[in-house]
Amino acid sequence: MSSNTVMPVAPAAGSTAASTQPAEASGLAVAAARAAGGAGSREDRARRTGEVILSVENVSLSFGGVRAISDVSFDIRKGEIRAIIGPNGAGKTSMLNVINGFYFPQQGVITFKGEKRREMRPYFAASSGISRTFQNVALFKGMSTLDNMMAGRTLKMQRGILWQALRFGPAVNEEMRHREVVEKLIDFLEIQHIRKVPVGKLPYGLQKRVELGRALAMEPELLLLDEPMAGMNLEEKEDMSRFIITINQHLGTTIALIEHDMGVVMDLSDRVVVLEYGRKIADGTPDQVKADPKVIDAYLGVSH
Amino acid sequence: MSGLSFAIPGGIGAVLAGLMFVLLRGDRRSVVDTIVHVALAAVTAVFLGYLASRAIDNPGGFLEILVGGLLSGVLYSLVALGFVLIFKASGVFNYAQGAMVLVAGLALVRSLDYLTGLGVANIVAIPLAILFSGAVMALCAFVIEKWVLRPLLNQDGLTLFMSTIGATFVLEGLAQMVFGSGVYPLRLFPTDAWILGEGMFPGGILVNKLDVWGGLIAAILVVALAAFFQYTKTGRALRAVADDHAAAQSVGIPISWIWFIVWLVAGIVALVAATVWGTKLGVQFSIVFLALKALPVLIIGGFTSVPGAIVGGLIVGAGEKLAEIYLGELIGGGIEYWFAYVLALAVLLVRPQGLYGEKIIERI
Amino acid sequence: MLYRETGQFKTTYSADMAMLPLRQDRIALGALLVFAFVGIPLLAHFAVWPFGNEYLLRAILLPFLILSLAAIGVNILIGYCGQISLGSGAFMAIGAYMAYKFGTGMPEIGLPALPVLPSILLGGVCSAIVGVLFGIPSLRIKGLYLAVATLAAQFFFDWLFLRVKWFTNYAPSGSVSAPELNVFGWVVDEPIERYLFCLAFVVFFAFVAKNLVRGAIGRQWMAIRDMDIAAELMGIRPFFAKLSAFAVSSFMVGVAGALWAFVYLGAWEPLAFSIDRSLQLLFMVIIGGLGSILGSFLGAGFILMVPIFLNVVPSELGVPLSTETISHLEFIIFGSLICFLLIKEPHGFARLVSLAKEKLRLWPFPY
Amino acid sequence: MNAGQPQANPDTVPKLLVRNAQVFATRSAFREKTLGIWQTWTWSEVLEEVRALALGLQALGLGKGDTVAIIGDNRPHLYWTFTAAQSLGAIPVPLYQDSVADEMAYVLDHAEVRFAVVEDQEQTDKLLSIADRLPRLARIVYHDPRGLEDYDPDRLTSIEALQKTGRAKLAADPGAAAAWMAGVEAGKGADVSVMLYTSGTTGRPKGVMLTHDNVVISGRNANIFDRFTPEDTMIAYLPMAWVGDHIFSYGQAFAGGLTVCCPESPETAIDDRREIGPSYFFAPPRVFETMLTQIMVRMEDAGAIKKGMFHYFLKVARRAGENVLDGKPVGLVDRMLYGLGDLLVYAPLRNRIGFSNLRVAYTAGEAIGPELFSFFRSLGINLKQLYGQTEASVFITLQPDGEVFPETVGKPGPDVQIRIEEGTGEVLFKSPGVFHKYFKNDEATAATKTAEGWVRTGDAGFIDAKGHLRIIDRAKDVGRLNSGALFAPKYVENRLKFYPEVKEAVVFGNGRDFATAFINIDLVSVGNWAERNNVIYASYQELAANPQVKDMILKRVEEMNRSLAGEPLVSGSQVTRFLILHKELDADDGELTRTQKVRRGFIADRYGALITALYDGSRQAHISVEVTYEDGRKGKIEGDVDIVDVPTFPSTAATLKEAAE
Repeated sequence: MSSNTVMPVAPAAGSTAASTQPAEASGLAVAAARAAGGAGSREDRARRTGEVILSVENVSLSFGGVRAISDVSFDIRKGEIRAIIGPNGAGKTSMLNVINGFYFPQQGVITFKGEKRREMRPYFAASSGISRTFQNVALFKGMSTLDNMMAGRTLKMQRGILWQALRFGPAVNEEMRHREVVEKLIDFLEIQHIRKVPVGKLPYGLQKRVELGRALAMEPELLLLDEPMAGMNLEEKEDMSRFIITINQHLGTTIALIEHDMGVVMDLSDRVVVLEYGRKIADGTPDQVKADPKVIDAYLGVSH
Repeated sequence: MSGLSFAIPGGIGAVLAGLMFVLLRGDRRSVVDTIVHVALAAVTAVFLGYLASRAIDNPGGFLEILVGGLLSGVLYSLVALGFVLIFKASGVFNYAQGAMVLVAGLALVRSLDYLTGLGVANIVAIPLAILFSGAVMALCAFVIEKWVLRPLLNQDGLTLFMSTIGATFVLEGLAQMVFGSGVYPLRLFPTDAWILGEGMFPGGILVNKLDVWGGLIAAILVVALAAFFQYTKTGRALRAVADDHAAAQSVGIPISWIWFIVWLVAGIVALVAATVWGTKLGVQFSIVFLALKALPVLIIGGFTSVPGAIVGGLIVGAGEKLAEIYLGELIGGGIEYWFAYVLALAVLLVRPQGLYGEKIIERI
Repeated sequence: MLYRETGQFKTTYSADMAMLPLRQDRIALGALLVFAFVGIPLLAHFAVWPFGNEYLLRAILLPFLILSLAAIGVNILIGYCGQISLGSGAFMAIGAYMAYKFGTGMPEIGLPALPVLPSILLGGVCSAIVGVLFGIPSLRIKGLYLAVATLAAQFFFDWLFLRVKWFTNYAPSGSVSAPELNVFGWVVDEPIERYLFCLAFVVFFAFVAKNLVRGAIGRQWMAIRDMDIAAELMGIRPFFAKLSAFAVSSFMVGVAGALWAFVYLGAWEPLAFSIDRSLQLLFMVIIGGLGSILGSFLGAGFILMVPIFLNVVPSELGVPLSTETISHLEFIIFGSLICFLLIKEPHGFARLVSLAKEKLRLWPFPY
Repeated sequence: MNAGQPQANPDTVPKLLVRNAQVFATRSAFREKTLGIWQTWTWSEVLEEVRALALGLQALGLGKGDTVAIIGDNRPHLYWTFTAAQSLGAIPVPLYQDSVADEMAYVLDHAEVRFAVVEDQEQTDKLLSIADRLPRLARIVYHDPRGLEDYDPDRLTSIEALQKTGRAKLAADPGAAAAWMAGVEAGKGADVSVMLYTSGTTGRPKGVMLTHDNVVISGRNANIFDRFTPEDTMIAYLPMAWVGDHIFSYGQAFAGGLTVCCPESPETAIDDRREIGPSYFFAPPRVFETMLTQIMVRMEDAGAIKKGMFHYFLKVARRAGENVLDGKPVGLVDRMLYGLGDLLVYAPLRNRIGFSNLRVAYTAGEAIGPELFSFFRSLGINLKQLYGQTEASVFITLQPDGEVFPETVGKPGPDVQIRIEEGTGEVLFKSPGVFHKYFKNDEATAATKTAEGWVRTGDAGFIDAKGHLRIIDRAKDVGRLNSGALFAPKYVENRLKFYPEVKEAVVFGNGRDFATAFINIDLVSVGNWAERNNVIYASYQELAANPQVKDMILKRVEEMNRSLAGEPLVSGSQVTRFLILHKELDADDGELTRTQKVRRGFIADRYGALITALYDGSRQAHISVEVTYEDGRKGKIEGDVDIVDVPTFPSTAATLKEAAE
C-alpha cells in the first residue's frame, strides 16, 4: 500500500480487536491477581493480619441424635482469607451456619470482635458485620440484580415507612445514596449488563456473582463464602478468585471460605482448617495442611 | 361462680410452672416467645381450672357435654383423615376435601332419592347409591389428578393449595348444578338418643346414637386404612411415595397412579364422612365448611399423622362444645364458631408442627 | 411498537428509579387519570352512554375501585411479602365497624363523633393494629399454617361483630347505617360524588403502595417472600418486615372496608365481610397477579365483571339463566380460571400485560 | 487567524471550549454512562474540568511542545486531556487502545512521549511492560484506579489527583486561572494540535500532524454541511486514535457545541446507543452489515403474520422509501403504504436499533453494498457516504442530502478541491484540512504533498457525470491491460460481490489482453434459489457446477459489463471470461485473510492452472487442491470447471470522460 492510509481501515481494525480484548484482559488480570495473592505477598499479608476477629471454641452441634460438629475450635484473624475444607458431610456448611447464628451450638462459645455469644438471631450476626453467600445460591429470585444488592443495604438504611410511602425527601435521598454504593459494586463485579434482569433468569455463574455482590453490599467485616466457585468453569473461577483477592486486599474484608477446588484453596487462603466427620483434623498454612498425613489420608488421598 | 375460686389459684400455679419450664429449657427462645408461652399457659390453666370447677358443680351435665363433644369430634376427624392421606402421599394441602364431602353426599342422596323414587327397595338402593357415588368420587380423583395436579407437579405447596381452592369452586359449582342445591335429608343411621347412667347422675347423660355410629364408622375406617397401608402392595407404595417422591419414582412406582389412588381413597373417606354428616345435618352446601373446621383439627394433630387427626378431632370437638356451654354464658354464644381456630393458633405458637408432627429442621 | 424508547436516557438515579421510567407509560397513566377524574364526571354529567347510567357508577365502578384498594392491600401481604392470608374479609370488617364507631362516637371513653375522613382512616389504623397482632404468629409459622391462623381472625371477628353489640351501637337487628358522608362541608351523596370520593382514596393509596413496594421496605418484603432465611442472614429483620407488611396490608384493607361500608353499602351487617369476601380478594390477587399493583386492579375488575357478564350476555342472546345457575357457573368459571392460571400463568393477568408490553417494546422483533 | 478576538471566531480547540462555556454554558457537552446512569457535564463544567486537569498536568511538568500519549476507550476525561494538553501548547498523541505493547512502544518512542494518560490497569500494565524501552516516559496518568492501588505511586498518578492539584492551585493562586487563560489566548490556529499515527500495512506507522486550523475548520465546515447544531448528539465509540473520531467527536463537537456520549463499555455500546438515540452517527459498512444480519435473523423467528407483514413493508420501502427520504415524488398509494409501514415496521425498527432520532449517518472506508445501503435508507435513515483520510482531517468528499448514490462517495466538501491525475487516475485534493506534515518523516511528507499543496490520496478514481467522485481502487493496485486501458480489479470484484449470488470474486488482467474472473457463488442465496426451483445438490461443488447456476452468474456478469461500459476509466475492465470455482475460498486454506480479504497472489499461484485455462481459450480445466477441514484434517478437492465467455460492450463513456476533464 501507499504511505497514505485510507481513513476507515483504522476503525475496522479497532473494533474487531476490541471485542476480543475483555477476555484476554481478565485472563491477564487474574494472572496478575494470582501472582499478587500467591506466594509473593503472603508474607506481606501475614504481617497485616493481626488480632483474632472471630474464634470458635469447643463447638458441638447436633440435630436430634446426629452430630454435625464435634468439639471444633479454630480462629479467624482480621484481614486473612481462611479456608474451611473437608470431604462432603464434614460439617463445613454447618460451621458457617453456626458462625452466622443460623444454627446455634449445644456446646461451645463463639467470640466475634471480642464479644462472646452462644445463641443469637441471624439478624444480629448480620448487623454485627458478618455476611455470606450460600452453597446453593440463595438469591431473591423475583427481584432484579439491582434490587437484590439493594436489599443487602437494608441494615444501612434508616428512613421510616412513612417517608418511603410518599417517596419524598430523605427517603429518596437515602435511596439514591445507596444506589450509588451498589452501582460501584456492580461496576466492580462487572455485572452492568444484568443490572435490571430478574436474577431467576441469570445463568448460574452470574447468580453467584450477584450473590457475592449482595453480600458485599452489607460492607461486612467478615465475609463467609460457601463454595463460591462450585459449578463454575475455569474462566468464571478465575474471575471469582480475582474478586475475592481484591475484596480481601483492598476492602480489607476478612474472608472465610469453603471450597472444593484445592488449587483455588491453596492459592487464595492464608490458613486452612480441615474438618472430617465434624471434627477438626488439621489447621495451618496451605503448605502445612498439604503435608499433613491425616489430611492426605482422610481427604486428599481419597477424593482427589 | 364458685368455679373461679378454683381457676385463680390453678392459673397462678400454671403461670409459675410455665415460667420454670421456659427458663429451664436451653432452647433458643426470644422474649416475645417467652411472653407468649407464659400467657398461653396462664389462659389454658384458667380455662381448665374453670372447667374443673364447673365439672365438680355438675358432673352429669359436664360428662354429657364432654361425651357429645368427643363424639362430634370424631366426625371432624373423619374429614381431617382425608386431608392427612392426601398430604402424606402428595404434599398437597387439599382445601377441596370439604367440597368432596359435598359431592359425595349429593351424589349419594340424590341417587338414593332417585332409586327409591323408582320404587327400588332400600336394601338394593343403598348399595347401588353408594357404588354410584364411589364412581363419582373416582371420576373426581381422576380429573383432579390429570388436569390440576399433574401439570403442577414440583410446584411449591402454596401453589398446590391454591389450586385445590380452585378445584373446590369447580366441584361446588358442578355438584350443585348437576345434583341441585337444596337441603336433602339422608336417613342412613338412627338419629335418636340414648339416656345413659340415670342411676349415677340426675337426668342421666344424653348420647346421640348417630354420634356413636359415627365413632364406630371412624374406628372401622381407621382400621381399614391401617390394613390397606400395611398389607396391600398399593398401600405400601403409597407410604414409599410419602417418604420420598424421587425414590419412589426411581423404583418404578408410577406417581400419577399413586396420586389417583390417594385421591380416590380420600374420596371414599369423604363419602363415609358424607353419610354421617348428611344424616346429621342433611346434605347441603354448608357441609363444605366442614373442611374449614378440619383445618384446626389438622393443625392441632399435625398434618402428617393419622392418629393426630383423630386426637385433634377429639380435642376440637370436646373443646368447642365445652367452651360454647361454659364460656358462652360468660361472653356470649356462638363461640364454637371460632374456638377451634383460636385453639389451633395457640397450638401453632407453642408447637408449630402439631402434637404428632415431626420437628422441621430448616436448612440453607 | 408503540414504545419508542430510543433517546430516553437517564441522567440521575431518581429518574432511573422512577415509578414509570418510560415516557409512553407516563403519558398513558396521565391520560387514564385525567379520564378517571375529569372525563368520567363530564361524560356522566352529559349522560353520554354508558356513563349516563347510574348503574355503571354505582354497581360497577364503585365496587371496582374499593375492591381494588382491598386487593392492593391483600397483594402487599401475599404477593409481595409471601404471607398467605385467608382473613382479609375480617380486616375489612374491622375497618368498617371501627370507622363506624369513630364516626358515631364512643361516649364510654368520652370520644365524640369524628368526621368521616378521620373515621375512615382511623378504621384503617385499627385494622392495622389487629393485623399486626394476628401477624405475630407469622414469625413462627409459615405458609399453610399461617393461612389457618388468619382464618382464626376471620371467624373470630365474624363472631365478634355479630355478638358484641357495642360495635353495632346495640342496634337490635345487628345492621348498622353509615353516618352522613360530609367531607369538609361537601356531602358525598350522588353516585358520581361517591365515585370521585373513592377514586381519590384509591389513587392516593395505590401510589403509596407502589412507592412502598419499590422502596427499601418493598425489597425487604420481597426478600422475605423469595428466601426468608437468606433475608435474615442479610440483615433483614423478619419481625419488622413481616409485621410492617401486615400493618400496611391491613390498613389498606381496613380503609377499603370502611369505604365499602360507608360509600358503597351505606347500611350493612357482618355477613358483608365473611370468608367469601376473603376468598374473593384472594382470587382477585391470584388472577390479577401476585406481586403487582396493576394486577390488583385487573383482578378486581375481572372478578366483578364475570357475574355481570354472565347476567347480561346470555339474556342478551335470548337464553336467560336463572340466578342459581349463574352463581354455580360463576363458581365453576372462577375455579377453573384459578387452576388454569396457576398452571399456565402463575403471575396472573399482570404478567400477561407485562408480556404484551415487552412484545410492544421489542416490536417488530419477536425477542 | 483572528487572535485578537478569540470569542468571535476561535481558531484553536481550547478557545472553542472557552467560547462554548460562555455561549452554551448550561448545555450538555459530554455524557458518560457510568454507575448505571448518564453522568452529564455541561460546557461550563467541562471548562472547569479541563482547566483543573491542565493545571495538574502543568504541575506535573507538561509544557509547550511536549507530547502526551492518550490511550483508552472513549471517555470524557480522556477527551478533556486533549484540550488540557492543547491549552498548555502540548501535543496529544492518541494511541489505539487495543494495540499490543510492542506496537505502542514504537509510537511512544517515535512521538517522544513524556506523559501517558491511560484509561485503566490494562493499559497501565502494557506501558509498564515496555517502560524500560521508553526512557523519556516520565509518568503514567490513569483514569480508573481499580486494580492500581498497589502500583508504584512514583510512576503513577490519577487524573483525579491531577485535577485536585489543579483545583488547589486555582484556589490558592488567584492568578492561576488568568495565567491559564493567557496560555489559551496565545494559541494560534497554525499550531500543531494533535498527532495521529496511521498504521500503514507496510513500514512503520507515521505521525500525521494536524493543526488547530485543520481540526477546527474541518469541524466547522462539516457542521455547516449537515447543519449540525448544539441540539445534536452523537455517540463516541470508535477508537480515539482514529482521525474520524477525533474530527467527529472532538473537532465537530467543540466547533458546534454538540453533545458527545461515551458508552459504559464496548459490550454495552449497542444498548447505550439506543438509550441515547444519537442524531449523528458514523459506522463502517461492516457494522451496518452486522445490523442487517441481526435484524433478519431475529425476524426469522417471528410468527408467520408478523414476518409476512415485515417483508411486505420492506418491499414497499424498497419501492418508495428512498424517494420519500429524498423528497422525490411518490405515488399516493405508495406514500400511504409507506406511512403505514412507518407506523408498523420502519419506526419501531429504527427505535430498536437506536436510530429514531438519527438525522445524519455516515459510512465510509470500504465499498458498501448497494442493497445494504438502500436497505437502511429505505427505512428512512439518512445514511450517506463520505470519502476521506487522516491527511485530510477526514473530509474530502461527502454526499449532500438528496444526492445519495450507492456507487459514489459524493461531492467535494466545503472548501475542498479535487483533481484526478492524468494517466494514473489518482485522486489529489487540497483543503483546509490538509495536514501539516508527518512527524520526523520529511521524505514521506514530500512524497505525499506536492509543491503546490495537493495531497495524493493513493486512490484511483474518477468524477462521474453528476459531479460525484467514484473511487475504483488503490492507485497502486490499478493495473493496465495490454491495450493500455486501466484495469481496476478491486472495483470489479466489489461490483460482482454486490450481486447476492456472488460471495467472492477474484479478477485477473494486469498485463494481459483482457480481464477474467474466479467466482464463488453464495451458498445461502443460490441455495435458496435451488430450493425454490427444485434443483437438487449435495455440496457446494455440485451446485457450482450446475449449468443453470452458470447461466445465472453469466447474466450477472454480463449485466455488470454493460454497466461498466458506461463508466469512464473502467470500461476496459469488463470481464471477458470467468469460471465458478469448485470450492469456497477459505481462510483455513490461506486463500483469504482472517478478516475475509482475498489474497490475490496466493490464489494466483494455487490456481495457476485455471488462470492459464482462462487465457488459452480452453472450455474446461481440471483442478485439484489440498484443503484443510474444520477438524484440522487435510484432504483434496478436485474437479473440472467450465469456463464461460461473457459478451463485452464498447465503452460509451469515452466522450463523457473527456467532457468531465
